[in-house]
Amino acid sequence: MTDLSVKIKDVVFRNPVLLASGTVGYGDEISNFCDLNKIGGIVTKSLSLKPRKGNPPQRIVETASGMLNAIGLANVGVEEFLKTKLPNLAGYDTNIICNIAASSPEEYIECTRILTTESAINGFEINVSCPNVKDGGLEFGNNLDAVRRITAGVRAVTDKLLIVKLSPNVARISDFARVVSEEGGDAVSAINTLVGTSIDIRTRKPKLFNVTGGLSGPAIKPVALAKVLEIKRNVRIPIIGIGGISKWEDIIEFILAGASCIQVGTMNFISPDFAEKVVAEIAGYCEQNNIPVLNELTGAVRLP
Amino acid sequence: MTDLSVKIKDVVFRNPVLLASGTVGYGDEISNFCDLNKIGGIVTKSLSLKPRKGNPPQRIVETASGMLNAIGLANVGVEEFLKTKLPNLAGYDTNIICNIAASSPEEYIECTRILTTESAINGFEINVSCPNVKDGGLEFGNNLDAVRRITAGVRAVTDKLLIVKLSPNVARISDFARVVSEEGGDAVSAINTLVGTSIDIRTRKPKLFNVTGGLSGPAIKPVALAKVLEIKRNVRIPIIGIGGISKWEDIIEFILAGASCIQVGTMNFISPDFAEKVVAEIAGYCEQNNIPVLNELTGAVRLP
Amino acid sequence: MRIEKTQIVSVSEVQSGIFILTVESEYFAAATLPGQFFNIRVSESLFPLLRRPFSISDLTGKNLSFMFDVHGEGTKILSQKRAGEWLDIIGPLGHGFGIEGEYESAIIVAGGLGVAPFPYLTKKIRNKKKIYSFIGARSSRHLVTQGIVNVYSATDDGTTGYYGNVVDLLKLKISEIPGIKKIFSCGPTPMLKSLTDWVNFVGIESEVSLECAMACGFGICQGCPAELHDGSGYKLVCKDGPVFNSQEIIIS
Amino acid sequence: MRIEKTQIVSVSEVQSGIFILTVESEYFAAATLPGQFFNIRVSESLFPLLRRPFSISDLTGKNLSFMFDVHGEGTKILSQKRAGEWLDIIGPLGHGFGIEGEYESAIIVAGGLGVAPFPYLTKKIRNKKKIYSFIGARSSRHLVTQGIVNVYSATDDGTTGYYGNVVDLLKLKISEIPGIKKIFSCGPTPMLKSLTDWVNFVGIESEVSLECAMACGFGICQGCPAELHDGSGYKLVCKDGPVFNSQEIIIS
Ligand SMILES: Cc1cc2nc3c(=O)[nH]c(=O)nc-3n(C[C@H](O)[C@H](O)[C@H](O)COP(=O)(O)OP(=O)(O)OC[C@H]3O[C@@H](n4cnc5c(N)ncnc54)[C@H](O)[C@@H]3O)c2cc1C
Ligand SMILES: Cc1cc2nc3c(=O)[nH]c(=O)nc-3n(C[C@H](O)[C@H](O)[C@H](O)COP(=O)(O)OP(=O)(O)OC[C@H]3O[C@@H](n4cnc5c(N)ncnc54)[C@H](O)[C@@H]3O)c2cc1C
Ligand SMILES: Cc1cc2nc3c(=O)[nH]c(=O)nc-3n(C[C@H](O)[C@H](O)[C@H](O)COP(=O)(O)O)c2cc1C
Ligand SMILES: Cc1cc2nc3c(=O)[nH]c(=O)nc-3n(C[C@H](O)[C@H](O)[C@H](O)COP(=O)(O)O)c2cc1C
Ligand code: FES
Ligand code: FES
Repeated sequence: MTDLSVKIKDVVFRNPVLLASGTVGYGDEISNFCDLNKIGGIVTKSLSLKPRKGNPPQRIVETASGMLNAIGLANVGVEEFLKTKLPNLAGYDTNIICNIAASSPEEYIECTRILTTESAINGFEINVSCPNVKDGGLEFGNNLDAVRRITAGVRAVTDKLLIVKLSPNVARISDFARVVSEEGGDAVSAINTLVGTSIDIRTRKPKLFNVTGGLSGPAIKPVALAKVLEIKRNVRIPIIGIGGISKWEDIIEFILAGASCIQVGTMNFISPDFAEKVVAEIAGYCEQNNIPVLNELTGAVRLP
Repeated sequence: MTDLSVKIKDVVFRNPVLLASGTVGYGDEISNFCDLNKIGGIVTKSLSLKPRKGNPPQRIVETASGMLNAIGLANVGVEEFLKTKLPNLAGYDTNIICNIAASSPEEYIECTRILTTESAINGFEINVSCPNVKDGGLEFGNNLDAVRRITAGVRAVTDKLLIVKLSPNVARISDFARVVSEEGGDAVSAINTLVGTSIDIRTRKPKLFNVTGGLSGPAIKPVALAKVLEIKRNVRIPIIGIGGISKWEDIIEFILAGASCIQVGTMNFISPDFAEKVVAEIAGYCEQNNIPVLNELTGAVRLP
Repeated sequence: MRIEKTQIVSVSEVQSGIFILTVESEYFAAATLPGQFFNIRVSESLFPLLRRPFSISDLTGKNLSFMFDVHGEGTKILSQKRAGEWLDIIGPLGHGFGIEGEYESAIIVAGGLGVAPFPYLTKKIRNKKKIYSFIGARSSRHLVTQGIVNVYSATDDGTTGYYGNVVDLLKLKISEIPGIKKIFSCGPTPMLKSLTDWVNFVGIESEVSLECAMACGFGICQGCPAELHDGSGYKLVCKDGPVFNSQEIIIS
Repeated sequence: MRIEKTQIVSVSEVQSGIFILTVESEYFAAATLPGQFFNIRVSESLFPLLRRPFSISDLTGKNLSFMFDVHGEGTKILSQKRAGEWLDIIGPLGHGFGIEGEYESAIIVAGGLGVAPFPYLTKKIRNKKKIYSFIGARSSRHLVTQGIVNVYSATDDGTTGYYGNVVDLLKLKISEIPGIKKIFSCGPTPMLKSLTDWVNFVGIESEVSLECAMACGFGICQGCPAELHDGSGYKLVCKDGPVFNSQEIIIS
């Protein structure tokens, strides 16, 4: 039997398949379809200190092999999360990564400070890259100094696994990964969504209330894979690969390109049992190909 | 009858539909399917001073609603272009835009200097954004100073229409459009391809010899549209919209977002008569919607 | 709530451009209430990418029916399915209509394909309540009344029934409807808006079934907000709806 | 060279996993030579995005046939087409086999589905030349000989014919083939490579039909390079090929 486990810092993931932030809420609904005990972990919807209502409709648009979303970080806030969401999540034998999105470095730090005392939480994913909110979000995501300050600030208040989720909407993502590594971040997630838009030619209005949104789904997979490869070739830091994964082969591609773990996002909407099923498929692939330890494939792409 | 024409600087395009660089060679083969006399113009495959062989195979990979290419700017060079390609192209009643890709600012200038004396050539599109060659290409495309120098240098040697084709692989494309505008460029083209990759999990090698390639096709349309909108909202310069256009509605979307003209790329491979047909469809749309002058729609998106 | 591969029993064009697709599923048939919906994967490939939501239209034995017209790529593919093929569907989703209660007259108000959920609703309540069905459409050709009882029809072009919109027709007839009333409605947003503006004003209990773009259909994407009247934010059409009390949400 | 919507005459699984799809087109039938190919849009939607290239396999009257196996999404969709449906195809593309010339014995060497172009080639030359067909496959089940004459077969597992690869079989038999020879080959790259290495060494005139990823199929994308022996760069498989003289290009 292949060893599918992955260790990043002191967190052991049963297998490299995690559920991506914003695509599974806090686990309540997805657990009807996907056994959370069978996957590597779940990343919560981005949490902010106070609850956020999110953007008015329309929040999503389908595109060719992809979708745009401009949810606007609708979330219950840290307090409510601790009260009603975490207890339920804590019942699963899986890793819980809290994704945090904030409007200021102070807010990131404050959220982490509060959440890090909870033993059920295994780590943090700092979202500096959400394209759908005015304050914070993308403004941090393409500012090296901001990413540096946020990483350092959050690192100072938690010893838990610290992942920074990077924006693909930059010229060189590896520069950002380097900063995270320099400031003591334990891993980077790549990628968040690409900025995109869509216009209703009948009304002549953008389809999304927020005008632009984040593009996800199979359409972005080649871009995400190139970003993971760029980071792998330039910076020594574990990478969590995200973007357009829709079949087990995609996961192997990400791992070969340099990912230690991967996250499933948009595909949860289409096949909410995908993550659970794909774990079995990867195990099958490894057995057929005599791969005793899956994580030995990380970065094993053969470059010319 | 709707007026479909667009004027940029002193060049009048019969309609806003152009054929994109690298997707129609020098017009020889595509003219079997698409009547070049019926479209706004044709942009040549990127020309360099000397011929280039291009990259070894594999050069293309299909992806979800898109494709990656790493052709490596295979082209006949300026001299051969003038000798064997331009005479044929000049026989069509359409605008001929020479796309130029070079390894140094000097080479861009030299190519333009030679070509600008040809009366059959109506303008230039300076490709500072090709992701598939080591020297030049993307290195210029995400360097504001390089784009500034190249634009100024080329401007100094030609009075013809000067378009700079921008890379989407940057944090703020509008900064680049601003530089082009400041240095006297007449328009910008947006976008070139997004950097992407794909790995063969069987061989564990990148599918493309060049490792990474440029992503084009319907998959990238939302991104391209957002880039056009970003430029429109920030800089006053005519925009030529490119990226994933596969139906007439897409063209109207680009025009609403701010494009004066558009270019058809990947779709030429799938339906080489698309550009000709889509002109008729746009005319039909304008008539049905009582739009007397199509270019009045440019930038007419209704933002909140 | 489950994912199931169900087998298609039949697909038929019941009238010009309007299709009924029927699948067989013991579990779904037992679990589904009027007003709930299913999120259907129209293709085995990932094109189109997202599932398409459809209300349960009718239910007989183990057979569930969906009614739709060809709108875009997704519904086109659905309309070309054949009996015997398999359809991957998730459901039943959301909360259905509140059919219990003290009301005596159930008033159905539907515009266009908004009629879809009402054959099953009708089946469920026709023995307990008096039903008045106000059905509007562009023209007589577009008017769907299959499975609907006691129909008052309205068409935009007057080709059949009342010449005008269905809400105006309801206003004309409301005084003839006896007893405690409850309205169940579904249809285009402008219709729902004019209906609920009036209904909230005159104070008849009323439920609307909303449609909006959806990615997941069961509460994980936050893509389907319905704005609350009280200013407190949004509920989710897929999870908290698609049926809402018309006092609760803002239709715009 | 044209785009045409052709009507499908038939699609049949001629042997396990191998399909022949036949379309009708007067123009294409008149214009197509053995070894040329067509670029087929397998779906009306843009999924999959690119056309799929297929050699002309056979041609009878106005009917053109393509032979393929189910490889991925594109060929799967093709295999599910039905007679009467329309297929958007571009062709005829590229240069075919050089069938004219002084040679007396035509030697066909095909591996797997590489046999596809040879029924039509056979038809064109069988009255003028003596034909020797060396056909290889994984096993007898995979061996396709429809439309092929004078077959020498080889299988990897020895279930029929020579136990081994088809190039080795050819080497064994070459001395029995009389007169001026010309080889026409198509198949997997390793087979073509071992064949041309040997053929270039022994000096038999030989043409290979290449396959590679293609976007356009007619010379506008530069996506299909074949490296030239003389170091001068690349030719295009779609436009300058798919058939090349084996001396001209490097197979690797
Ligand atoms: C809860 C619910 C119940 C529904 N029940 C029915 C029904 O019983 N019968 C019926 O005919 N239609 C129903 N609809 C609408 C139906 O989902 C859309 O017509 C369908 O998704 C259109 O898909 P398409 O690919 O054909 O159209 P396209 O326009 O190509 O779809 C493009 C995208 O827009 C979305 N979309 C387009 N129109 C709508 C819409 N009105 N509502 C939601 N999403 C939309 C699609 O899901 C898709 O993501 C319902 C919608 C919802 C939300
Ligand atoms: C000139 C030429 C003639 C051909 N003639 C035949 C024929 O007569 N019979 C036959 O069975 N096959 C033939 N092929 C191969 C055929 O085109 C591929 O098998 C087919 O494109 C696979 O498509 P798919 O979607 O099923 O597979 P997928 O693997 O899903 O295709 C994915 C992508 O890879 C490309 N691709 C995959 N394999 C090949 C390949 N071997 N060659 C070129 N592109 C490939 C596809 O075009 C597509 O872009 C020919 C190829 C060429 C270039
Ligand atoms: C509807 C939606 C909501 C999202 N919300 C968040 C979020 O709150 N925080 C975050 O870090 N990423 C968010 N993402 C981004 C995903 O986590 C993921 O990075 C992205 O979708 C790319 O992966 P995919 O192509 O597999 O979906 C969201 C994505 C979608 C589609
Ligand atoms: C095969 C291929 C080759 C290309 N070559 C060039 C080129 O030489 N110069 C250039 O400026 N752009 C080149 N492009 C980019 C296109 O001109 C266009 O910007 C891009 O493909 C996006 O448009 P599309 O999605 O409509 O294809 C090429 C694109 C493709 C697909
Ligand atoms: S559609 Fe995803 S939450 Fe409602
Ligand atoms: S496939 Fe486009 S040039 Fe050959």
